[in-house]
Amino acid sequence: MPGQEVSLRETYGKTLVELGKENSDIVVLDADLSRSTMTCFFAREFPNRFFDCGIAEQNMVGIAAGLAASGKIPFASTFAVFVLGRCFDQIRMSIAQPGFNVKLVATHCGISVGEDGASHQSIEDLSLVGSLPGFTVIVPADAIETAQAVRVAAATRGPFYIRLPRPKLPLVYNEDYRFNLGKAVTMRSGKRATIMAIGTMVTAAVEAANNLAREGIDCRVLNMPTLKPVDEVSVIKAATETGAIVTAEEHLEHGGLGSIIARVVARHRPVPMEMVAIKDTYAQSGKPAELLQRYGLTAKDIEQAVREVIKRKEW
Amino acid sequence: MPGQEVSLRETYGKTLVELGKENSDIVVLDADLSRSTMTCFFAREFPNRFFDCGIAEQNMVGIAAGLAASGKIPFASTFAVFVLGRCFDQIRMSIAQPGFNVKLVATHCGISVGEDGASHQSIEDLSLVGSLPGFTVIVPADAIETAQAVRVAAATRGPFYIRLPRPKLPLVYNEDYRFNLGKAVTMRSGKRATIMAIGTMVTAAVEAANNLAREGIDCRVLNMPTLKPVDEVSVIKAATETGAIVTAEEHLEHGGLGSIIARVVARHRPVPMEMVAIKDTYAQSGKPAELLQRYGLTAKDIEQAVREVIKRKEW
Amino acid sequence: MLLSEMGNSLPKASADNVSAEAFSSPVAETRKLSVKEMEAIAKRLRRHIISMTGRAGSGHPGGSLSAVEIVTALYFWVLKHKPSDSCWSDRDRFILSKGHAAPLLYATLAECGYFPVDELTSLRRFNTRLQGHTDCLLTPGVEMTAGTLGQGLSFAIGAALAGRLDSRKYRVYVLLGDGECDEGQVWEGAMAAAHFKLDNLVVIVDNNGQQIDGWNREVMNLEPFAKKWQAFGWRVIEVDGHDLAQLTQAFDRAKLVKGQPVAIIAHTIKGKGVSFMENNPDFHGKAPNAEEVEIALKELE
Amino acid sequence: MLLSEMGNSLPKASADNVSAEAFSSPVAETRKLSVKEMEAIAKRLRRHIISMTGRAGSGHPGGSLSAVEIVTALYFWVLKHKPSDSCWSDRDRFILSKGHAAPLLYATLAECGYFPVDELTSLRRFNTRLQGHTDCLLTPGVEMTAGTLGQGLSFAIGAALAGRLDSRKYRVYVLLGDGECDEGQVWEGAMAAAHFKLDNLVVIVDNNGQQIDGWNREVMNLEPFAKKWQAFGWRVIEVDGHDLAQLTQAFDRAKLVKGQPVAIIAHTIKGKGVSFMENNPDFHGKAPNAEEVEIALKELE
Ligand SMILES: Cc1ncc(C[n+]2csc(CCOP(=O)(O)OP(=O)(O)O)c2C)c(N)n1
Ligand SMILES: Cc1ncc(C[n+]2csc(CCOP(=O)(O)OP(=O)(O)O)c2C)c(N)n1
Ligand SMILES: [Mg+2]
Ligand SMILES: [Mg+2]
Repeated sequence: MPGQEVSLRETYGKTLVELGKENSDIVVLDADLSRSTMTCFFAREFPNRFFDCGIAEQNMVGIAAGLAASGKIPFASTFAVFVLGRCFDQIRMSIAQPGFNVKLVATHCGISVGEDGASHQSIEDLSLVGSLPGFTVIVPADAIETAQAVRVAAATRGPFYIRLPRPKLPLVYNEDYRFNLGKAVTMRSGKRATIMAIGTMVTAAVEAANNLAREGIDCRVLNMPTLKPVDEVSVIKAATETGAIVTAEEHLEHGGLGSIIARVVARHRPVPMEMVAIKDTYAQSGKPAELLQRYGLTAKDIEQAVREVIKRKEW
Repeated sequence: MPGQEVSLRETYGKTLVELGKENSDIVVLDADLSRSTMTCFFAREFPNRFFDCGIAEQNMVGIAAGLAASGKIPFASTFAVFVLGRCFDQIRMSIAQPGFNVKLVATHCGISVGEDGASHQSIEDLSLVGSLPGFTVIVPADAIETAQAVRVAAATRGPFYIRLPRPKLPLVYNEDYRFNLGKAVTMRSGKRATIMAIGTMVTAAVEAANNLAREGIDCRVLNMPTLKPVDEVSVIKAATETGAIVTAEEHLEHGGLGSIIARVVARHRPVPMEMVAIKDTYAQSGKPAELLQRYGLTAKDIEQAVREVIKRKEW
Repeated sequence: MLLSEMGNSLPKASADNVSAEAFSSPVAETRKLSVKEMEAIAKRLRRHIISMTGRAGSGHPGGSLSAVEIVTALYFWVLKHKPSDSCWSDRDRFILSKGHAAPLLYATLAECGYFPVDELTSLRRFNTRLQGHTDCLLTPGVEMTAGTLGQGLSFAIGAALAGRLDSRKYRVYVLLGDGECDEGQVWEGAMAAAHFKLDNLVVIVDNNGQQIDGWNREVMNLEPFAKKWQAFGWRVIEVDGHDLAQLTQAFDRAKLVKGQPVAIIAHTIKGKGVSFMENNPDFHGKAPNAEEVEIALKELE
Repeated sequence: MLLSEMGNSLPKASADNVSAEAFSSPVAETRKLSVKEMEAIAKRLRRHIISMTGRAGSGHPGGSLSAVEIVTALYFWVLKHKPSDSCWSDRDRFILSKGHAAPLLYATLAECGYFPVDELTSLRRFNTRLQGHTDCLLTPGVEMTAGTLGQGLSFAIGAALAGRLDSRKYRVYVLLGDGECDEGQVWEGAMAAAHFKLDNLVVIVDNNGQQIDGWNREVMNLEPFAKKWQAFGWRVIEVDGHDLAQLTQAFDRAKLVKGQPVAIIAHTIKGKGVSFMENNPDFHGKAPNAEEVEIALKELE
């Protein structure tokens, strides 16, 4: 039921178990964080097909590549901050360049990790994974989308990156939602501007649009679960039809959703944009809500960005 | 003398020796590539202040951080592909977050590395280093700019990344050129569009503008040696005054110059853009010229992009 | 008075704060306490760890408790340092590579007088100087920003090389987790430190036998662990990591080793000192709840 | 006929190409040649390496020449493989972790019949299937895309685990450079392979004593090298890496080891077989010029 808070990583863990039953080629790897990434469910069910690599993420990534090269479908998980950042070269050489069928599922993304602080807050992983030709990148907005994205990744050849948060998120979809790889999802229609959001920011985007509607500003809201390849058609359509775009993401401005959309519109349909994202800084310890507020990632910030961008549209 | 071909890495190596004489706090690190990065000159002159870390780039980066924490000014070098990609997490934690005074100077950037092939072609380093808050990023266009950039890096507190190519490049500046941190350099004035280029692409940009001028299309050409922090004032001015922008870089479209400029214009002055960059793919072995042509990084490609962007400007 | 006993009001520095005794003069360097005195401090540090993480509602008690004696011996026997001048150039460096043991380091630094003991209550709070993992820009006395494992030894090599270059007499101590030694970067550092013959560098491994997913030997076997360090060119000393006399002796012996670095493998118990935390992987990264805090503090009286 | 003798015209496959003899049947698996036959092949491989890199004008002759006998023993004695079906599921895997020795691997694969020997002339050319560093998508018989060092062992562990899961009998062989063993990822892999008890995995280290900046012992000392592998849980066999009889024996012995992986430390000479390349770090990553090619080929007659 929309609104209900459900853990995306728990959903990931459970979906892995289902997949494991359906397909004996599914194998799972972790790097000493299986009770946090929730791969522990799979480990319990299929101990022979689960490989804990210890605190050696680079080795884990290489092992996953070797398993894929021999026909397995490896899912490898750890915190987001230890996947791309710790293993970029290994992923580049052992997975991206040969195009191996490895699924990297990273949990604990963004600053909503909270009290662990800056070391554990992955605010750059989308920029890094976007620099890997051939990777498909998915940022689910809720547990229902997560389950389906994980299934699509398992069923689609090639390297995938799926980004999940630590906290539970409210459902934004019903059970009958169908995730469509490569397609934006219209969460709300509107004409004055488009808000494009991913992951943890989708709920805030919808909330912002509802608030703005009360002010008489009707915004389109797009969830962009497939960050790469991005749905250029929907982006160009939004630029053309609404003339202004606000992006919202729990990531640095550099290299994330905002950067990708800016590139698309600059090449196809230049319109004013605002980016709700982490400015060029590291964050700190605190409660997720405190941090989201301090670093400008709330519905209020999106609303303010929409008001700004609309001003520039008229100018 | 402009046009003369000079090695940027040799210039780097020689400048290090000069700096070493002027300041005994300068120390240099390498990872078994000192004869290619040209840190070997420094090693010969100051063996006590040179640390070859063997083929262990992550350890090198951490050692550099520890040296900086005790007051040294470390320059650490290896091929571009082994700096950011191999050590992103180490650079993030040990250098960027604490803001240590480490200078990473990477050689053999881009596809002009040539015959070694995709494994050795760093086409994503700018995207990665751009994801490190606090880093200053410089991409010199010739040997003269290199020497000065290296000196500025040594004299300016904080983490720097300097990106150098393997091949010699023609000088674009005279000896009296003064590199100005954070400032774009106007290589040519013009009104119909602006070409912004970095590094190896600056000469091609100037050549393209000269060719276009013969067709009656007068373009502004900006060299953008400081990629971060980018010179927003010059970018906005160019967007406002010329109404169209073409970027040119030896890097993936994602996360490099084009992405950064697209973000600036989307937020401040939306204009049509074209990006001359490597599309979402890895390259291959070949002569640098063959590869630059195959992957669309020649003066001709810039000219074509300008013609395209001007059409969209009128549309 | 202990944090947990303070309720919500911020108390003044406690009277039995060691800093005053141990570092009364701003130019004091090493104060060698007796084993008995150190045992008292160790108990106080344990109480801090429980109170801080309990109050924060998150954090890493297990790997903080296992290293209490190691860090006590360092700060109250081994290190030359000046709490009043945390940037003193000739200070011995202590680098906490396993950055999740931040509560232990913060408690120790506070007890030394680097900052008020009261401040420990701010652990992991928004805008605190005491981040969830160590941050050298924010906390006086913290040498290295850490939290992603495997990086401390490399950093320490840099500090040791700088000391040698400048002919300074300081020594560099790094605390690693045993699970952390799964990371290849640790072995890159191990090889390099021996190659550079860094006899001003000491690694201490908090060999508590556990990482997050369970026992090392089940998750990723490290044995024969001492042989690994020896084969990488290190002098190895093994001790009971909860025995302060053995620890101080080991540190003294380490000073006599010339031409190679020393690894002290300290056999410890994760969660040491609190019955229900000992060898319990659940308390690696989970804070005790109010009731557990109470029981634990009672055990640590 | 050798590449260098071909001028610019592309010749047909040479008559003395081994592939025909050694793998006449498409279902042939292992053809165990005699030491004498293998010595002849080794010489031919050396000539290919010189000609290919000479013609390409770049590449890595030194570390290709040092591993010639190792790779010869593998492809002409040890490996079960089918040149006509490079994706055969039960093939033994050979993983070249030191990807810069691509010329050696290409020459070997061509001699086995994976692709025409003529194609060796295309090394490092634009649009070639023979990239400067190995690319498993382009070259038949190449298992792994490599070039940035330190990654092959991890990949090999994955292949070995997959084999065990599927109860396949294939074995996995990885060739590492000695300098490459500076990389921490190698030791992550070493620890994991022993932990997983992978007795279907064999590492061969081309222990030629050199990396790019000079001798290992000066740049980054690896010794005591065998002890390192032993301490990481491996059975170690040391051999003269240019002695085919010792090599084949070592591989046979490796097959008998149960419950742990085997590391064969092959003592070799970088640039082996060409007087002016032997132990000369200049020829690590520099191709011989026309004159040097001529002299070298004469030495290798
Ligand atoms: C590079 C990296 N990978 C994973 C983690 C997550 N993590 C934090 S603590 C820990 C276990 C550490 O075990 P050990 O080093 O033995 O520490 P201790 O037992 O002393 O707490 C892990 C996996 C991390 N912080 N850094
Ligand atoms: C990660 C990485 N760092 C650096 C290099 C550059 N490099 C290529 S070969 C080489 C030396 C390798 O030495 P070794 O492993 O001993 O190889 P061999 O002597 O057999 O050629 C280096 C440093 C690389 N390819 N990958
Ligand atoms: Mg432990
Ligand atoms: Mg070697």
